This record gives sequence, C-alpha cells and structure tokens, in this order.
Amino acid sequence: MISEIIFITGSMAILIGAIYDLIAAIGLLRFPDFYMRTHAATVGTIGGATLPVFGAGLVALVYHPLGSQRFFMAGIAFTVGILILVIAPTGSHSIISAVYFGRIGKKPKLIVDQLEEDLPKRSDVAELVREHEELPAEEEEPKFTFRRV
Amino acid sequence: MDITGAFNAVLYFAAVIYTFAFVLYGVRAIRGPTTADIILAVDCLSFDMAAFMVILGIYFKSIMLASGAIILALWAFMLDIYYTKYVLYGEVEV
Amino acid sequence: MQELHLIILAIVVSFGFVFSYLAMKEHDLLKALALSSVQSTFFALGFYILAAPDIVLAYLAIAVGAYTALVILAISKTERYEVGE
Amino acid sequence: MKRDVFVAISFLMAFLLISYAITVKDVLGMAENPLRPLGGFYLRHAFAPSNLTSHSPEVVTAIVWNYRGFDTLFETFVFFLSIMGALSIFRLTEEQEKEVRSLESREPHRHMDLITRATTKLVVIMIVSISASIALHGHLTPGGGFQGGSAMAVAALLLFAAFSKFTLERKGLTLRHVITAYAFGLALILATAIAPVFLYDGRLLQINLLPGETGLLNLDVGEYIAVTFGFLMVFLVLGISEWIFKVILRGEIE
Repeated sequence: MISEIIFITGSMAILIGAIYDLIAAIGLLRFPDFYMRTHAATVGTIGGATLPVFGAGLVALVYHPLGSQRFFMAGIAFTVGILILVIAPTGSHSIISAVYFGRIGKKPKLIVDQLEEDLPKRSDVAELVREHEELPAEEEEPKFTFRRV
Repeated sequence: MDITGAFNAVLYFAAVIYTFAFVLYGVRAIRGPTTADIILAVDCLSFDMAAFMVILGIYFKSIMLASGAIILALWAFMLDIYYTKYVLYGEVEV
Repeated sequence: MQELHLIILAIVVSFGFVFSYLAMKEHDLLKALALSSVQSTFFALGFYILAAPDIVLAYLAIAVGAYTALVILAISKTERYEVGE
Repeated sequence: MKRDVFVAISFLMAFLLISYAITVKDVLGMAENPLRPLGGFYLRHAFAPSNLTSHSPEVVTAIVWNYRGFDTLFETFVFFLSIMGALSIFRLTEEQEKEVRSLESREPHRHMDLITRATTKLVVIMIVSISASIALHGHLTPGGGFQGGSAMAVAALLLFAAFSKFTLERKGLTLRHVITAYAFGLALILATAIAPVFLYDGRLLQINLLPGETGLLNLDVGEYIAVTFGFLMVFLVLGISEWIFKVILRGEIE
C-alpha cells in the first residue's frame, strides 16, 4: 500500500517535471531578451530537473525489478537532485552578472535601473569586487603548508 | 498493480516530452544572438539531461549507467564560471 | 520501446553533428567554444543511450571540463576574434 | 552562405542514410552475431575462478589494464611526454622565477563574488569525493584512473577560477609539490608493472599473479595521481600572466 503511494507520487513528479521542462523550453525559445530567458531557464532547471530527479528517486525506492540495487539508485538520484539545487542558481547568478556588468547584448527598456545608478563602469567592476571583500594580507602566515620551498 | 508497465508508460510519455524540449533548447542554441544565450541553453540542456539519464537508468535497470548523471550535473557549472571570469575580469586564472 | 531509443539517438546525434559544423564555421572563438560544448553535451547523451558509461565519464570530463577551460585560457591570452579572408 | 547550408545538409543526409542502413537495414550483418568471439573471450575470462583472470567484474577495466596493458602504459607515457614538452617550453631559470614571484606579488587577486566562492567551496568537496569514488572503485564499477583523474583536475580548475592561482599557491600547491606528486604516481605505475617479474617470475604487466585485486587497484591509484597532478601542473604553468611572460622574455624589467 505505502509502496504504491510512493510510486504514484514519484510518477506524478516525473510527469509534472516533464511538462515544466516543455514550458521552459518554449519560454526559452520565445522570450524576446536575455533577462526574460533567464526567467524561463530557472523554471527549466528547478521545475524541470530537480523535481523529476527527486521523483525518480522515490520511484527507484520501490521499483522491484532493480533488486537490492534500488537503494544505490535512489542515493544517486537524491545526490543529483541536491547538486542541481545548489549549482543551478549559482550558475544563473554568475552568468547574469556577466551579462549585466559586461554589457552584452541589448538591454530592455527600463523605467528605473537602480543597480546601474549605484555601480561604476565595467572597467571598475574587478576593482569594486576586490574592495568589497576582505583579502588576507600578503605577509600573512599561510595556514597550511607542507614545507617551505 | 503492474509496476513495470506503469513505469514504462510514464517513461514513454516523459521521454517524448524531454526529447522535444531538447530539440527546442538546441534551436535556441543555434539562434542565440549572443554567447550568453548559448551558455544559458547549455545549462538547461545539461541539467535536464542529467535528470533524463537518471530516469533512463531506472528503465535500463542498471546502476552502472546512472553515475554519469552526477558528472554531467557538475560540469555545466564550470562553463558558467569560466565565461563570467573571462568577460568580467579578463584574465581567467589569476 | 526499442524504436524510441533509436529515434532519440538519431535526433541527438544529428544535433551534435549540426553543432560541430556551426562551431567550425564560427569566427568568434568564444561563441564557437559554447557551440562545441553544446555538441559535447548532445554526444554525451548519445554515448549514454549506447550504454557506454566509461566513455560518458571520460568524455564529459575532457570535452566539457578541461577542453573548455584550456580554450578559454588560450583565448584570454591571445585574441578573441579570428581574422582573415 | 548558401553553399554552406547545402554542404551541411548534404553531410547530414549522408550521415542519416548510413546510420539508417546500418541500424535498420542491417548492411554490415551485426544483428546476426551480436557477440563476437573476442568479446566472448573477454567476458568469460575477466572474472574466471582459475587462471587468466584479472579479478575484476568490470570488463572495461580488465581490458584496459590487463589484456591491453601495454597500450595503456604507453598512453600514460605519451601523456608524460606532452607534459614534459609543456614544461620545457615554459621553463624559467631560478633568477627568472624570483622575478616572476616579485612581479606576481604586485598583481591584484581577482576573486569572484561571495556567492560563487561559497558554492565553489561546497562543490569542490563533492567533486573530490566523487572522483575518489570513481577512481578507487574503478575495478568494480565503471570508471578508473583516467576518468577520476580528469574529474579531479576539473575541481582544481574551478578553484583557479573562483579564487585565484595565488590562493592555491599560498596554501602549498606550488609547482614543486605538484611535480613530486606526479612522479610518485608514475613510480607507483612502474613499480606495479615491474613487480611480477621480480617477485613471481612472470612477465611484464602480468598483474594477475599479484594477490587478489592489488594489481588493478595499484594501477588505478597510480593513474589517478598521475593524471590529476599532470593536468594541474600544466594549468599552474599556463596560469602565469601574459604581461609577466612578456617582461621576462624581452628582458624589459621596470
């Protein structure tokens, strides 16, 4: 009984994830500019990849033809899901920052762009990032070393 | 309940939709006006392929096949980081 | 069910073929690199359907990981646009 | 442009025609005997109870290291030669190395932003554990030394991009240490290859004489270390900035 409920939940997650993926693909194809396409891409990665992977893990837990290997399979599925959940937003963040600060492509018409008002020009971005983070000083003793060369 | 038959039906439906989505992502990667669009398409493509690989691994009943999915999910991250580092900072490794 | 695998394989490999041709004809090297990474992702799924997990592991690490990094490193040290003709 | 499209479409059509003929129409006659005699030999002897075995249920690793061991050994040395070529092109004398170090100390550290760095720390730990599982478990599941080593090299590349080269060098990952580790990996491979000759009166690379799975495990670990640190060495050498190299090579010291 409980295994059937788990199986149906997992299958529903896979199906819904596939539909999410199709929606994201259509959005990625049809949206006019880059920032809107990133909106579709986040739907594609979280709804279209993480959800079906977790669903596949649930299915693998109760899928009897796999035999005793099914826990290994479920472990792989949950690992992939957590990895995508961590990695995909970071990747989107870094690529959008590259497009915004590097001024790639054409920008949509905005009424007010507060990020641009606050931040300096493209050539100063590296400078700015460096200033905001506290770097260890040059003469600081290394924390971990095998041997001084 | 026939668990294998039910899963095969689910897989058939999911595989058709996933393949169609891969084709659409590929079309965006061909048409993409800037490099960032292509890399965004690669991102979506590789994450969805990792998910598809896990589902296919259950269908093939082989745990050996599914370990490629972890690698594929990890590597797409690297392309993003290198592109950002090149565009914003010029030098990649320094 | 067997036919579905063959159809997916055919679609994936033809897309990989198209992208390798586009990457060859491109003059912006960074764009060519991105197109080539699309091609290697498609080929990875092809190898997967052909049931060769060893090749998937090695091919992904080399073609999506190390190759991309090396070429971006080389581009950052030389020129981004290919000139000539 | 129009000619390009024609060329592309004709290539694609030829490709699809060939694959249709081979898979569906079965021109080469592959469907009648799916398992060729050589494949049958490998499958039967990879985990046989008596002699002629490599003690590995993973047939690919058995083929790579036992039945085609010389092939893989010489591939490792081709890799060694290419790395030595890169090192000899970019070699510097001791005075030049001092100059490079003094010039690099003035260069800014280009860290990426906080979100990327935090995620990279997390991801690198995962990549290290996954690559270790691929390499050390390579004689039981798909994978092996080369796959694990290239995965590990990618982890180092992520660190190079998100932090900088100088951060890693300050933590102790200098060129000298990396070369030492690479030499250790190569020595492990050579020792495992030569050991049957002296210990068991066998031939070179006859690793099934060694007890249990020791031979395959040693070769995998050696390849893992060698590939990881070989890639790392090349990236450490290539990571020196362009203008520093120009200053050193032209002799223009400010």
